[in-house]
Amino acid sequence: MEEEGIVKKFCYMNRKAPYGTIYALESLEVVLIAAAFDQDISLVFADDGVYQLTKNQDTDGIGMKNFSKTYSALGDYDIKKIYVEKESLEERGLTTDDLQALKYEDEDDDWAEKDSLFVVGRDELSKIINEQDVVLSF
Amino acid sequence: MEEEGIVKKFCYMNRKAPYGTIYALESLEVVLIAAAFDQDISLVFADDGVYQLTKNQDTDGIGMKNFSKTYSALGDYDIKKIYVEKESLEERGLTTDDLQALKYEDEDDDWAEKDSLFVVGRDELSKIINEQDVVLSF
Amino acid sequence: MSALHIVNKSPFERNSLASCLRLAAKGSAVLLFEDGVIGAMKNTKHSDAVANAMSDVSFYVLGPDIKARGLNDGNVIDGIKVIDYDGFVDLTTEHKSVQSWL
Amino acid sequence: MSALHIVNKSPFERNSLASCLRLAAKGSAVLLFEDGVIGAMKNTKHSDAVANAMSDVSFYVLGPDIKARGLNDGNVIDGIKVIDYDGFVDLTTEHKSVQSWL
Amino acid sequence: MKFGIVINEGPYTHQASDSALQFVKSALAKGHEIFRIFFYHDGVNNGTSLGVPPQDDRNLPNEWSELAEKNGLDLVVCVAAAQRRGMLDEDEMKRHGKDSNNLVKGFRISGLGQLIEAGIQSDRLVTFGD
Amino acid sequence: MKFGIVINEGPYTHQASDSALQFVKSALAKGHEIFRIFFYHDGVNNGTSLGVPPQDDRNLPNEWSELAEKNGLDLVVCVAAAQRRGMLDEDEMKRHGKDSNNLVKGFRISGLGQLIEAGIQSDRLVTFGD
Repeated sequence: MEEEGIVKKFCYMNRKAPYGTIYALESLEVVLIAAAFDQDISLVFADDGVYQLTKNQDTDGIGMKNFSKTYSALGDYDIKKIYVEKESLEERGLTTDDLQALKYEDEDDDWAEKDSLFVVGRDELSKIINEQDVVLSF
Repeated sequence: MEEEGIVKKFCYMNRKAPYGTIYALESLEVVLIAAAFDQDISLVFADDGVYQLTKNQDTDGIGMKNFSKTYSALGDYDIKKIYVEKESLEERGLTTDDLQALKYEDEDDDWAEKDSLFVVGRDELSKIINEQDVVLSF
Repeated sequence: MSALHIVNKSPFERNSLASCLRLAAKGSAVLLFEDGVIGAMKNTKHSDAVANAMSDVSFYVLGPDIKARGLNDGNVIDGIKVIDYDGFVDLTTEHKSVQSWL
Repeated sequence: MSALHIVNKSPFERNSLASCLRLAAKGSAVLLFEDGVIGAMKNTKHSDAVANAMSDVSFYVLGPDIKARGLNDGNVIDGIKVIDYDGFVDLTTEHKSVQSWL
Repeated sequence: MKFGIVINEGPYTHQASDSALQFVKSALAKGHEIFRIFFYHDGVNNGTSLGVPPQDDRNLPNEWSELAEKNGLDLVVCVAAAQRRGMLDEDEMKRHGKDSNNLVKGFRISGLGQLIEAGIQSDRLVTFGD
Repeated sequence: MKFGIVINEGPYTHQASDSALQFVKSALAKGHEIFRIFFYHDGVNNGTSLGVPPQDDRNLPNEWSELAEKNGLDLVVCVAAAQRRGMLDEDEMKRHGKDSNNLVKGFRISGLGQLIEAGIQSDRLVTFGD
């Protein structure tokens, strides 16, 4: 079906910390639905959005649902372009060790497990954003 | 009645520009109601809140109600302590000439018209805020 | 065609204008509207940052939002074009995509 | 008794922590909670500003909000006390008033 | 040109709904097509039938409703966001065993797929929010 | 000690209502009195009876309602804010000629004077918002 329809580059831009607002959760929800539409999907985590991907989130003390495990399911939905801004991490004293490892299985390479999370510098991220057809902000 | 009841120092802290959010309008509404409660009322305008007091607001182009004339009615409600942070004005390139002149009539001085708007420096404002019993944030 | 970035918050209150200017590609356009018009004003703490960014991106500001806040077009930084809602619509058609910095 | 100031936004996103620190009287207390806990973290762009303010005000941070965001108490700037909701309630009783920086 | 519009905030508290309304009116006046207006997050509250704003103020849900009727606009309220926030049409009311509904005429409730479709089908997607 | 609580944001979108709930539970457990909880601005949406959040998620309006019933809390929804945003109880529904109401049990609608009174009567007023 894909070749018959329109395929656009969709970018989901995540710039807010999780739990303080609902946007991180609602972004995840729409991305899982978007995965069924055969579009070219990228996720971007910049500014405080990088905190969405931290390991070991524990929401027991605040009475809210912990949705952080869902990020590791993105690979199963064939979402494999997840960009994290390098400078946003640095300004927050974070490294990739603080983030979940996100993977997908490459069907064109005997289902080898590959990284889907890419730490990119400001200039590269700027280029990626500029190539998008549709940017949804969360 | 006043001497029989509790009189607290109430401060209405306004830190946001008008129209982008409803807080400026809702702050005005509550202040007019609060005036009936015989409490010691101060209004503070700091950060982008100083834009609430600009002259010549004209909302025709955005389809919203212009409520800026109401500020000049505050004097009639015996609200006569209106503080604007000097540094917030300066950082925005504004002077008191850009703001409405707010006055009240002093019943203890033969109804002489007096200023109710005071431009105060950071240190003085800090003291004023610290003396309050109740601070409501808008 | 380049992208249009739209910013609706004051640079005094939020980081959205700064983030936009950091990530907007050279040659793109930025529209300041709602409380974002504060970023288009002369003689503020943020005016220099905006003026400096004009070498990379072109700025527009929504006139009706300026007037609502008691500001006037004369206070807009030189080189920023004041437009109305019709101009806003035209801007979106003249750029390949529209990104909101919320 | 001094005042308690409560800040629920990240210093990266909003100006509320900066405004609070600018206007909080010497000797008052500041509680960082919700996304505000980001302001209590070591090694960020804002850590120095917070650490420097500790000579004038005392800082507290809400532990449950730290944990929710995958951060841990070990990353909290030295001298900031980690408390829970019970501690939050106690703080409000120990100060003469509570101001929210929204 | 074909526009998709996304509104992330409810009426009154933020300017988002007002700005979107002005934008849509201008776009229509210029002869553009509005493919869909998608009400997302707190934006679902723009669909309320129960608002009673002050008489000298605008009634945003009604303005959307009337603009939609006059121009055949497709006003879609995100079902997931609406369920969290208590916006129900008659069908949803029955399905969830509630005894009231509060969606004003001209709005319909549907899924997030409608947002993706708006992104695919529209030449430009413009989002208004906080 | 006697607390007044102000909640400026609706359920789910911002953490305000959650934080307030945790704070109030702690205060009650410590034996403090909650003089009143005032729902202001978008906070009025915490009073909706029509919410249907996902089954694995919390139901904030119900949590407030139940906490109020158990502890005799006074939950007041600001009438001016509620009218703008479409929150009505039965009286308001009739008064404005609407055919639905959406205020959950345990909340009541009243004026801004109730906020001022909470400021006067409470030892501490604590505001949760955006």
